[in-house]
Amino acid sequence: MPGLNRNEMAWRAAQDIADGTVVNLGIGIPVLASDHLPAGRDVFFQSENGVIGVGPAAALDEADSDLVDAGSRTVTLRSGATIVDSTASFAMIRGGHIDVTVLGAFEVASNGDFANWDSRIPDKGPLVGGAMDLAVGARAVWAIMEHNTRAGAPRLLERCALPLTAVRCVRRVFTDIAVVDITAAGFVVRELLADVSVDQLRARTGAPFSLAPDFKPLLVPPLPA
Amino acid sequence: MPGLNRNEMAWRAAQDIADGTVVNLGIGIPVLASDHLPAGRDVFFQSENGVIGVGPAAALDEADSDLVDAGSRTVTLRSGATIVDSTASFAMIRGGHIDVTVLGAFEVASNGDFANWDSRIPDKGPLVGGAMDLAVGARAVWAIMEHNTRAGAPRLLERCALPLTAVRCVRRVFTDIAVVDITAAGFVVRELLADVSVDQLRARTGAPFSLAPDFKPLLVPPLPA
Amino acid sequence: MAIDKRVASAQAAMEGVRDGAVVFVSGFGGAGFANVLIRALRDHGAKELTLVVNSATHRLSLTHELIANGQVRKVIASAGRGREPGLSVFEQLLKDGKIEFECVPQGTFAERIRAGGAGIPAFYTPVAYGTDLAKGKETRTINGRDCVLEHAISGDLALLRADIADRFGNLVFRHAQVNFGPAMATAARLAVAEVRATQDEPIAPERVQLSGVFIDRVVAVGA
Amino acid sequence: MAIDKRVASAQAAMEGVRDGAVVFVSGFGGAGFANVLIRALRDHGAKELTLVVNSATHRLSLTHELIANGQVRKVIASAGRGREPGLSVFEQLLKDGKIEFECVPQGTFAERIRAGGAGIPAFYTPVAYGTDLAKGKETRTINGRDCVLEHAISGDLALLRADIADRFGNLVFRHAQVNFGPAMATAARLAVAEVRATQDEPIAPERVQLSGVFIDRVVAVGA
Repeated sequence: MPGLNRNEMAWRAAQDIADGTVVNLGIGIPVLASDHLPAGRDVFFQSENGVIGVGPAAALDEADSDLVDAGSRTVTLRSGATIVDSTASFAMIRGGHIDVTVLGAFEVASNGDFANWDSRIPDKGPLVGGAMDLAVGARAVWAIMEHNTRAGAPRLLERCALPLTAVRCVRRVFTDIAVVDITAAGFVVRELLADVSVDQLRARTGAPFSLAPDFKPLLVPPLPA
Repeated sequence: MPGLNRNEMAWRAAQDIADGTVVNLGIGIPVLASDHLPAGRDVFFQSENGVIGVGPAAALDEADSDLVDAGSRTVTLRSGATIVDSTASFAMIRGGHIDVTVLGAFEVASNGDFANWDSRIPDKGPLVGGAMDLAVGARAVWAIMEHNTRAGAPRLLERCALPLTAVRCVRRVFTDIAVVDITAAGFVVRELLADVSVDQLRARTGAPFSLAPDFKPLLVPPLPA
Repeated sequence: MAIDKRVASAQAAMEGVRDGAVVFVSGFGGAGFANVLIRALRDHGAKELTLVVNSATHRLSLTHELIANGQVRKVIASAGRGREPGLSVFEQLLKDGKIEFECVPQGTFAERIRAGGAGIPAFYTPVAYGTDLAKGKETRTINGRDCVLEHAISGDLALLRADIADRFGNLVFRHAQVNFGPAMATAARLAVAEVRATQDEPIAPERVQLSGVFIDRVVAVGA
Repeated sequence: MAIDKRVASAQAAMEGVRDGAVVFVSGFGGAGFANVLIRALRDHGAKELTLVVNSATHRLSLTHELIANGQVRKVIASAGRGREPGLSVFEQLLKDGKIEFECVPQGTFAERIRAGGAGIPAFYTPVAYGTDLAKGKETRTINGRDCVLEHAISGDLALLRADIADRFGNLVFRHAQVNFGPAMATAARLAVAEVRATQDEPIAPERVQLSGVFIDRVVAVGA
């Protein structure tokens, strides 16, 4: 049963980004959200290496290795952009000046804990980057991840098994089959793909959940993967 | 017995400012030292409101109220100057990037404690400004003050009576009659006006002192007060 | 909707400011005082304010109008002394016990505000150790240096003066106008800048001194 | 004597660097890597270094040459993983227990370096609270937020890349080159910048991004 592809997940997250906000998009699927903002929403994308106002990726002939985002992509600047040093960039992040950060994740727990930095790949060195800072500093933290691992294990859990990135911070999760809020009462499913039943969802989720009062189908236009 | 006047005290302090250093001069007599640097010494004067490279005071017709130093004087910029915000300015100060600060003082103790911010003027409000930051942050702290109060009481003391600006930080004091170092062994007089005897100095000083091995007369060219 | 942080007047820029607000006022030595906004705050009339301002009573700042108007409960500053020979309004109120005053070393003042804007709840500094201004504060020796624990200052409103703003709220300051402005803007929930001029075109990225992310409202007030 | 911080070569810029030095290396994502200086440090040969660098093994940085050359005892970084499928030299040494590694969240990394240059011995931050990276660290709840105590990082040498330097050592960076450079320069006893070009004329005050007060040596290396 195929779920949403990467662009479709990013599209769904992008719909929830409010007009006039400052948003930080993590490496991987999250950064794709910038391509899918609804028309008319004027948003500043901040990248933790200090770019305030990341524009579209640079065309090949315009790529400038001095103008990169936190994912080392060569980018452009949007109108009104500026660039600050790393200290100032993380002061902005930690100080609550980022309205939303959208991050990739391995696991999210029903109390808002999440894990996205140490997947315990054998031998490979650790890499935390700015994830912990973003998770603690942004006013809202959203996660994007496949609902299940390749082996089929749930990623939405009562408690994370992998090393935590931050405690009690994730508010919303966009998976390939559902949109799930995290509330004081735990997971609340807001949207679910029409061809996935609630029972199927329960089988694929590692913690209890309730359905939102306005629970509805997860509708996303088909997009190229 | 008249001692050095304000410009003469500032001149003497200026002779000890090394070439290529970064120096912060306090309000009052210290700031006069910038007029008396020996020729050929290239010094950056930092002012704690963020001006790095204060030049001479602005001519009346060039005065710009947006270009002031920490004493609210309208100033010019020297070649190579820049201006930073107060946070960065005090990071520079606290972080040990100022080679020397020269500050006015009410009292200096033989252990390096000094008092220069609260003279207990009846009714007037307190004013600390950047004195505590400079005293703790600069690599060397020098004080300039009259050797005695108007009433004749000593200002060089075993222990300060007035509220402290900082503990154990003053290294050298320029008074109207002497140049005094502060060492682990207490006050060490390096220079003394020729017409002041060591006994007279002792009578006017509130703590024991020794004479430096290279003790010598305090020689200053006559300058207008 | 295209971001545009310009508002029509200083009065409009005060909308929503409430009694009891913690208000940052930038400016040092005659540079960067947001005097148009300060007067608008006086006219707005919010009371029981805590002012966070380098000098409680600088002669070139209109801060004293807020104090004289009875709107201020407490001042946090590095200077609380006027240059005039007698007592300033602030000093008279202080003497009469009618206003609170917290005296903070200027660098600690700046750093506490920065900390407020940077999400650092507290820090250790060697400044003020062993002095009256560290009385009652926790101390600790770190790597042989005696330090004082200082806490962040956050607030509700920041009043800044800058030279130019674009519609995104990006700011350029003239010379020493910058002083406490950037730190204060980051530490305040609502940051307002009065500027000589606003412009539609974005300020060039390398000329921006404070990102508009930190600024909520700008108002052009002329030179 | 007129201040002039320009030196003739990257080798000359390494004069006095000693074994055991704590070395900051700026750069992020391909922007601002001081690769000419890194190679000069390799040729200089100082050993037992502690590298303070955002990524231990970024593919566009020559940091790995210092590691491969056996000059590095310890790395403090937010990233210690290469993009290549196998193990980088650093990862192999780490696996073999032949190099020390301290993993620090990137913002805490930046703030600890800033603290080193700003005379703040330690600070509390909510970042990393409750995670493995806070293990063994003192914690405290401040205004309801759980925090970790973090200490400043100071060092002996900083290697920066910028665009232009004047003879005073004032720097202008291109775009995102700036990243960790300013903080690292302030935290190091000896700060060296490689730049595309140097100039006799001072950089205009409003264009300077890092004051030459923090820079000891600059060397022009071309684009």
